[in-house]
Amino acid sequence: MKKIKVLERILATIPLMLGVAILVFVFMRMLPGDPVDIMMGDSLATEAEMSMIRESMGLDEPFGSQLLSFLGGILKGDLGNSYMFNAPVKDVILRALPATIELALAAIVIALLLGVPIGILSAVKRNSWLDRITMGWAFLGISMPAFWLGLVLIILFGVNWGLLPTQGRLDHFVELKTITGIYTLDSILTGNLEAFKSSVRHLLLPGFTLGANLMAIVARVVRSSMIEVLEQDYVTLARAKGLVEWAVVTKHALRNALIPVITVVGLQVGVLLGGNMIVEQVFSWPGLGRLVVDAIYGRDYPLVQGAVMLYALTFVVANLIVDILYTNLNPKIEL
Amino acid sequence: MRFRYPVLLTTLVVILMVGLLVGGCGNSTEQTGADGKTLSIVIDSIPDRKAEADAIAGYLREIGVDAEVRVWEWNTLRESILAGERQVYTSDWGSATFDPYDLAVPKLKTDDRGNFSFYSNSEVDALLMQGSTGFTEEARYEAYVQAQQLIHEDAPWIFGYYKDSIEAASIKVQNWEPSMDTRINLHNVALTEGDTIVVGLRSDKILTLDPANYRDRETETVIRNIYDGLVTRTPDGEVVPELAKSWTNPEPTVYEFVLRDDVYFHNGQKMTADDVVFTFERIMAPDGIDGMPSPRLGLLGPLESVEKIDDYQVRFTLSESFPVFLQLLVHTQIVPKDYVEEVGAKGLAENPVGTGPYKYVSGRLDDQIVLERFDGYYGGSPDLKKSGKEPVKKVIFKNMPEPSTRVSALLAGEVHIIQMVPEDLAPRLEADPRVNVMTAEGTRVYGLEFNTAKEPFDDVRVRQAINYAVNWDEILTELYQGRAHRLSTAFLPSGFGYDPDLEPYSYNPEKAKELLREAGYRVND
Amino acid sequence: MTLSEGKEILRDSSRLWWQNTKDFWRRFRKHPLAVLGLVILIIYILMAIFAPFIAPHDPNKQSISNRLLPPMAFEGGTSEYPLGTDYLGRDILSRIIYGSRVSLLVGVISIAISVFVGFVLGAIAGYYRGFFDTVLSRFSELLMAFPFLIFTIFVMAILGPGFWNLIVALTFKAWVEFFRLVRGEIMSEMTKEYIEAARALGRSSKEIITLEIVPNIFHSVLVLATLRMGYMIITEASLSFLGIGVPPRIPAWGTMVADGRDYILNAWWISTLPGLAIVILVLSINLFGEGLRDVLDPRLKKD
Amino acid sequence: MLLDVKDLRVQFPSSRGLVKAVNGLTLSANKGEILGIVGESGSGKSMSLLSMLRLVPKPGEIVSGEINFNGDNLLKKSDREMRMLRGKDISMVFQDPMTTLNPVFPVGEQIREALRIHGLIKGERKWFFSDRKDRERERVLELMAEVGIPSPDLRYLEYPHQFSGGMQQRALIAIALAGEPQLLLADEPTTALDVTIQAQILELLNRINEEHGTTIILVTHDLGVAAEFTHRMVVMYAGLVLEQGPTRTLVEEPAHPYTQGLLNSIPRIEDRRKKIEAIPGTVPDLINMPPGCPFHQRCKYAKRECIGTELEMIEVDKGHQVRCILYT
Repeated sequence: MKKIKVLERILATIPLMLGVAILVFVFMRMLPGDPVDIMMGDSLATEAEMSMIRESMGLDEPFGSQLLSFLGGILKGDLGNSYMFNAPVKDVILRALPATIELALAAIVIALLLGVPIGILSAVKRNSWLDRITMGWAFLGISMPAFWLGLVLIILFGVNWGLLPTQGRLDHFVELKTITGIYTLDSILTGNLEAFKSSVRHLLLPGFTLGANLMAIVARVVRSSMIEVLEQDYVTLARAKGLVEWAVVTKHALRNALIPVITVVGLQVGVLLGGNMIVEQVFSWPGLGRLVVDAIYGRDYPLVQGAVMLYALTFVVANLIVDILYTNLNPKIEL
Repeated sequence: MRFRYPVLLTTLVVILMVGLLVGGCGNSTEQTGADGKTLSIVIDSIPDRKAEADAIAGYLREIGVDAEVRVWEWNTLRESILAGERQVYTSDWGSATFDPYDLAVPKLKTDDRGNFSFYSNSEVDALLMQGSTGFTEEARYEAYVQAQQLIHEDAPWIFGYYKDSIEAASIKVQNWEPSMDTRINLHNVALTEGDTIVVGLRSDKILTLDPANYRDRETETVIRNIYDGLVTRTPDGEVVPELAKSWTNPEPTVYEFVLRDDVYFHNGQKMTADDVVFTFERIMAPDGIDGMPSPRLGLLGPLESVEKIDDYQVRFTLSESFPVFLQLLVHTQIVPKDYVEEVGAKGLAENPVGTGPYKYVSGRLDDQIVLERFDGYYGGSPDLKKSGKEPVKKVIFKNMPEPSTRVSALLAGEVHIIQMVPEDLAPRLEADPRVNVMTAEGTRVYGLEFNTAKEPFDDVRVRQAINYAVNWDEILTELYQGRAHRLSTAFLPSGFGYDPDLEPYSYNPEKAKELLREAGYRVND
Repeated sequence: MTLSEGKEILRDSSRLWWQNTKDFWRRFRKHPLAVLGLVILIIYILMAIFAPFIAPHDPNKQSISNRLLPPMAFEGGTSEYPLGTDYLGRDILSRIIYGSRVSLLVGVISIAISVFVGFVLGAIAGYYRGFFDTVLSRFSELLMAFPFLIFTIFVMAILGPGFWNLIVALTFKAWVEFFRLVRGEIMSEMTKEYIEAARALGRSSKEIITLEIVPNIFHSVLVLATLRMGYMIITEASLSFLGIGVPPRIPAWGTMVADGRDYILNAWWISTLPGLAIVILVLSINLFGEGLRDVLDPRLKKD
Repeated sequence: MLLDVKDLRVQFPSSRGLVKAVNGLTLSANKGEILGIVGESGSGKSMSLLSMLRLVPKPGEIVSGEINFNGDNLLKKSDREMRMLRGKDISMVFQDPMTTLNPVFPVGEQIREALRIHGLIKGERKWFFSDRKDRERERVLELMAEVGIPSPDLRYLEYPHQFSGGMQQRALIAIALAGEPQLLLADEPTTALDVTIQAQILELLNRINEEHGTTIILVTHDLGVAAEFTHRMVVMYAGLVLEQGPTRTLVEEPAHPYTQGLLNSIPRIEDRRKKIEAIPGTVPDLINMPPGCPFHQRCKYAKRECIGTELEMIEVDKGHQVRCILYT
């Protein structure tokens, strides 16, 4: 029975994605400024040449047919050519996507690695000084704009103490054969320890900046759900069984407490994707986020459409994964 | 629901506050216009010169001009300028030949390729022509001086300044100094520690590695370390032999070069006169670069033909006498004939083969280019100072457009040489013992060009008024720490034909207001 | 559900209002942090309203000769520019004071509009259901699929920089959250007995919504509004940081942080201080919102 | 004597003052006996049980008194020693089975965990695998059968929400039995269940007591249940024992007025004519407890002396004590 429900959910995303595609398409057409002019920036193309190019890109066709060709293209997986790079949008995005994925994953890992233990600690030691400090920090976490935190970290770690790299993904003197494009993964696959060390060091500051907000939210949610769970009868039963306290907390309590955390993290994925545009800008991280901002400026219709579609898709898929995770973590609920 | 009323109370307070705020901040922005119309302009600037544009806008606001600054990415701005849509915009132009031929002439002659201000004055055009092709030095100098006088009167630009080009290198780097044309020449550079030298360039991407298919200083830096040319230039701008052993100038329009016979390309092939002839014909042919014309044609001046005398002698014939030809020749690098005919321009660009000290290893144009020392290098030009040390094994050119990134990378030791250090950061580097900061007199003219074809800057009084309104001395001392120097027009002191007695526009707000009132605009009294 | 009980429920909600406020204040006082948040918020509001009188200098006045001065506490700083000057010699303290106007206005107005739109549509969709509800819910789901920042950048790129364009960009997405909250709340309130009591007393559905349901769910909306206001302010600052928020002439904290970006090596204060102003404001709003949540809605109470 | 509790006091600091949940409890349980602790809700019954396992929830704490189990005082034991005891020598069954089983773990696994913690089942080494896990599984299936869970192998991997209330209680009892405890504390095990299931559970506990000789302390507010299943009974009120003795004597001739009141408020099948009287008033506030008899405001025979004088337990006849001024 569960399988059909999952299928239904997946099918439900198709109309949603269609809606997103149309909305993006309409939005792009409303952008002032003609892409061909901007694209031809370099050479002094004559008016005739301009219109010839406009035809080749199908920009002069009526709005409706452009939309249809666009939607048709998506089904075939062809998102058209980017004006700025005059290469297929698919390739441009695929080249920039791994950097964004790596940053987003780093942020999630950092957020969970720091947020969950802090949440547990402050729940177990409720109203102690530790609890007040962590919750104070968590409060600060959700009140700090990412770009400011990024700059402050650059000033502290990069400029003053020179401890951590603040720009780009890898040190110059390091070569890395890329397979997936996710440098930390590639360096492990190719056994290149130095590249691994360098890519991790480059991930720390941007990862922490992007993850700080999520970490604060995770800490608060874990804390409040842990407090609720620790008062449940089954925790007293676990203690009555003779389990040592940390086993009670990590095994019995945590498993139940994490369920709401999953939904929170799932919802935050969208914020994370949006947020990384700012972080990528501040840390000049060559990812999709920065690409989208430049593409919107350069009126690069297909590239923006492709990228935003991808963001929306990951957002919807993330929600789907959250639902599936939610069910098998919490047996009571059928999908 | 027990707290309905305090909740409604708070929303009431919120609405009241909003009203006050909107009211409060509302009145501080509009200016009430009295008699005559207010001159309102938009100053367009590239990111690097935003501070300067903001400062200028500040001065203009002080005399009553409603000035606004808008920051653009250069390509997008350039396209909009050429379409005649803009009013006044930052612009800069470099000269490679220390002669107005590739600076004042293209920027101010009617409809020339660099004339973004649409400035057109037939008398000035005639004088410029006389300047660049006159027979005797005195006649050319006299013509240029008169041209400067007229240009100064017409004020097609807000005349600006030229900057010392500040470059910084780690103390580990030896036998290198910045050259006036800002090309970084690593032919004889050495390192006290380590065998890889990393250079931080100010560009965000290298255009190409084909020496005949680009016009950009940073790309030229990379190319001139991969390919050598017949002649090269010492850091202070003097032309010296490189692939050519010597040359004679039998007639004003003929140059004959004797080539070195011990030069090899990176693919082991020997360099002969055929390669030299092929290199120049490739540039001159309309379809030389895979069917497209080469953008470097302009850098050959009035060259008509290149013939091979024998395996190691070549004759260049020009259509008219052209004293600047040797300076131009520095900017053409020799390519291997057979290799290019085999792989075409695209193949050359992807896997370059030249005669230079470093051969291409790998790289991405928008990231970094990695080069390696070419063992079979003939040793380069005898007139360049040798380091006497073991040459560097590997060179990496990395694009670092953000000035603060370049500086912090140098301080962190990730980079050895960086280009274009911003004036604000220079003191910080000078204070650091691990770094040497060196300056060379810049060969680039900076200013802001008016769109003289369109209202309001078609009126010369308004243009002059704006020139009087800007306090350049304060900008140059404060924003550029005195490392930039005023120019009266578009002529460089290091170039030929500069008139030292022509005073630049002084800072005179009263005169500016007077001129604006004359032109019918309202000013602050 | 006898008639008398019905009447009793209706009468209960009209207790004397000042008694009501005193009760609210007594409970609110028990949260020191929330009170601190409120105090800071009021300081910001006063700062914004009386900016022309408080600010020592005109925020846009440039004095190139005093550029890049560090704050007073650091050597090289002067008391004339307590928090130092930026790359054009403008006084950072005055710009921060004027900048509070933009942030507060954007925060308050965008939330006010979002709440209003979200409320009306949510109420209609929640109460009347049917075709109208499905259309709106599908549309809100569609909007939810866009990450917030990308969506606002999109709209700003279309409308171009400008204060009211910014408000439109922010509200275009923000109302969705309030729509879903109000719709959800109304649906759950509908099942409660007091609705039948009101209907039994002959109240029309319009009256039921405005007099009965709205006050009850107003609490949770107000709590969400305060918490989302902080987010709005951060988003506005982010857009200004990217250079597509408020036009450069109006001093805004986001643009100030962006201005300082090229000078983080030798003038760290240009970016850090305005950013700090944002953090303190958003922190105070969140603290106030948290306190509000504890007092108004024990249901939402986290420990 | 298996368990001997002396003058146990448990207190909770709260915003309104110090709540004296257990106010000087003294009771003892002999081996193989089923001892009933009876009293209205809020009389400190459950808290007494929890303090025997030293599981008093924060911020409460055991202020004074002794809990001697097999001769040694549990309060003196270290945390580690206490843990060795819990679930092995003393185990507990809780009131609301629906919330006491962990919803995210299969029931069988939760029972196996009880075995696992104390390493009760030893497994031989087969190459490098130990078959301990399988043996534990078999033992769990036996336990499930013993407590009356039908087709245990099918239900081993099912989740708590797939079990009925009664079944969940049986699973909890299986968990308690896993360590073959000497003492089983049952905190109102049947209150949350409907009557028919209630009888089955009590029948099960009785069988365990007889077959394994496990001493059981049954806490309940239902005097009828206590009367039918326990051997001895203790009546608690406001954290204090008012009367204790063999169940038979307490039911037939209750000494303390409070016990009489409790008995009169139970409908009896035999004498249908007798009117049920409820005890007037409510349980006193545990914060400002006047010394003397806590029941005096609601007691019919209350005298002035009842307040103020600390009363001791007086032996009325063999094994039957009462704390009331009437008998001094």
